[in-house]
Amino acid sequence: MEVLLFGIAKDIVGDSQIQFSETDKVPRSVSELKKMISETYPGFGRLSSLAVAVNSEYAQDDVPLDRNDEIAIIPPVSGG
Amino acid sequence: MEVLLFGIAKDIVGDSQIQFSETDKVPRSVSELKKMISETYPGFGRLSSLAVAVNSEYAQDDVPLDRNDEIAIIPPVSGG
Amino acid sequence: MNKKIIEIVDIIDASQVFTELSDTQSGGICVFVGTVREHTKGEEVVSLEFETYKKMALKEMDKIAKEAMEKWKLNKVIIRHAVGFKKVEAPVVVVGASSAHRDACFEACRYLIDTLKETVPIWKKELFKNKTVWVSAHP
Amino acid sequence: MNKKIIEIVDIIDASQVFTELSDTQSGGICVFVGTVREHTKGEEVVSLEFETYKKMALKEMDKIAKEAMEKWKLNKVIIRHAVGFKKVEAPVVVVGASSAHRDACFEACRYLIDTLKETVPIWKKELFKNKTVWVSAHP
Repeated sequence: MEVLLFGIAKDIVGDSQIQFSETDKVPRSVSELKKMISETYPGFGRLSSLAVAVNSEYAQDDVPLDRNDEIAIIPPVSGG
Repeated sequence: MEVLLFGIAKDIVGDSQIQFSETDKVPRSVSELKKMISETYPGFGRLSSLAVAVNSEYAQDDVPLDRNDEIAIIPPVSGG
Repeated sequence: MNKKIIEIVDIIDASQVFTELSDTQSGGICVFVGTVREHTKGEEVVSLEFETYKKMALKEMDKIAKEAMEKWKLNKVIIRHAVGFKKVEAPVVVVGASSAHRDACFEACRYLIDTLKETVPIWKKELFKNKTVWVSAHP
Repeated sequence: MNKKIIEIVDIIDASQVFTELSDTQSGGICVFVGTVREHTKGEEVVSLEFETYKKMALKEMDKIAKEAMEKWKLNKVIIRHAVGFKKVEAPVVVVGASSAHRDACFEACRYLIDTLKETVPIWKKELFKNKTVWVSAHP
């Protein structure tokens, strides 16, 4: 499973994606993913907000994750 | 005394100005001017509104008129 | 560059307005362009004709721009109106403002066009196939 | 011409927007352009860098345009955002709408930029002389 990173999320992780290999514990839902990355990278806990997109749509905490989904961390947006 | 006409005021009078010669009765105030033109040209009475400008500024009814003033009839505006 | 552009012109080139309103202190530019619509109350408009009492119109436009600059924190303001015959889709008026934050330029832009339509001595005649109408002249 | 223009581009040319939004049924066009300001909270900005999750950003921009077209009677809508490094005064976003009457295009234009800033996955980094800041990232 692969999770895309943008903006400050890239700086926090130091990479443009997070890989969960088959042998890792893999997050099964949006809320699990948020919890796991916040534990591994405390910088996420300091953001104003943290959203997740599944297949390029905002996804609520209870949305399940599949390894074939396109998953992305969406830190606070600031376009315009 | 010369009164400039614009828009529908020109159509009502059939000219681009009204001349008051020395021998005519000359309007001494904005209200007198409005009264006189409405009597002579009933079309003015049918307009949504009727304003007068003295020296290119909107003038209230009690403003006196001098023959050296630049006087204009301002029918309902419709710019934009 | 002038902070305030007030003009009555024969032909409006709307493409230049953002360059005219741009400056280093502005984060937002809001512009309204009024254009000739093909239909008015279901009737097909052939063209519009705009006439003005130019000296007074420029004075009134200048007042509106000044008032807007007093009401809101604006960096630049433009009010430009066209006169003469205008075909469908032609721009007839451009108003706009630039400001540090977008609230000010949006509110000012709306104020500029609303007030212009109420006070500036410009008259619009609609030319239909069989008649002409001075807009707003009659109740 | 498309009724809805949704784009993410490297460089914005704001001068073409009125041509893009023009049509025979519109009497008004309202456009907002967001530009790079020289100062943020008193500090001098050298440049901004915009990054996007493009696939999702285009989807979200499309949703906003659709919502606006449902809420108001609009003829055309544009949402165009730039990415990459932007210097002071450069346009970074253009939103706009055309409509028969001006209420609709003004309200829609404001809605487009307000909603874009809330939901579209685009991130802005401010580059100052001695530091860089991801805007809005922290409380």
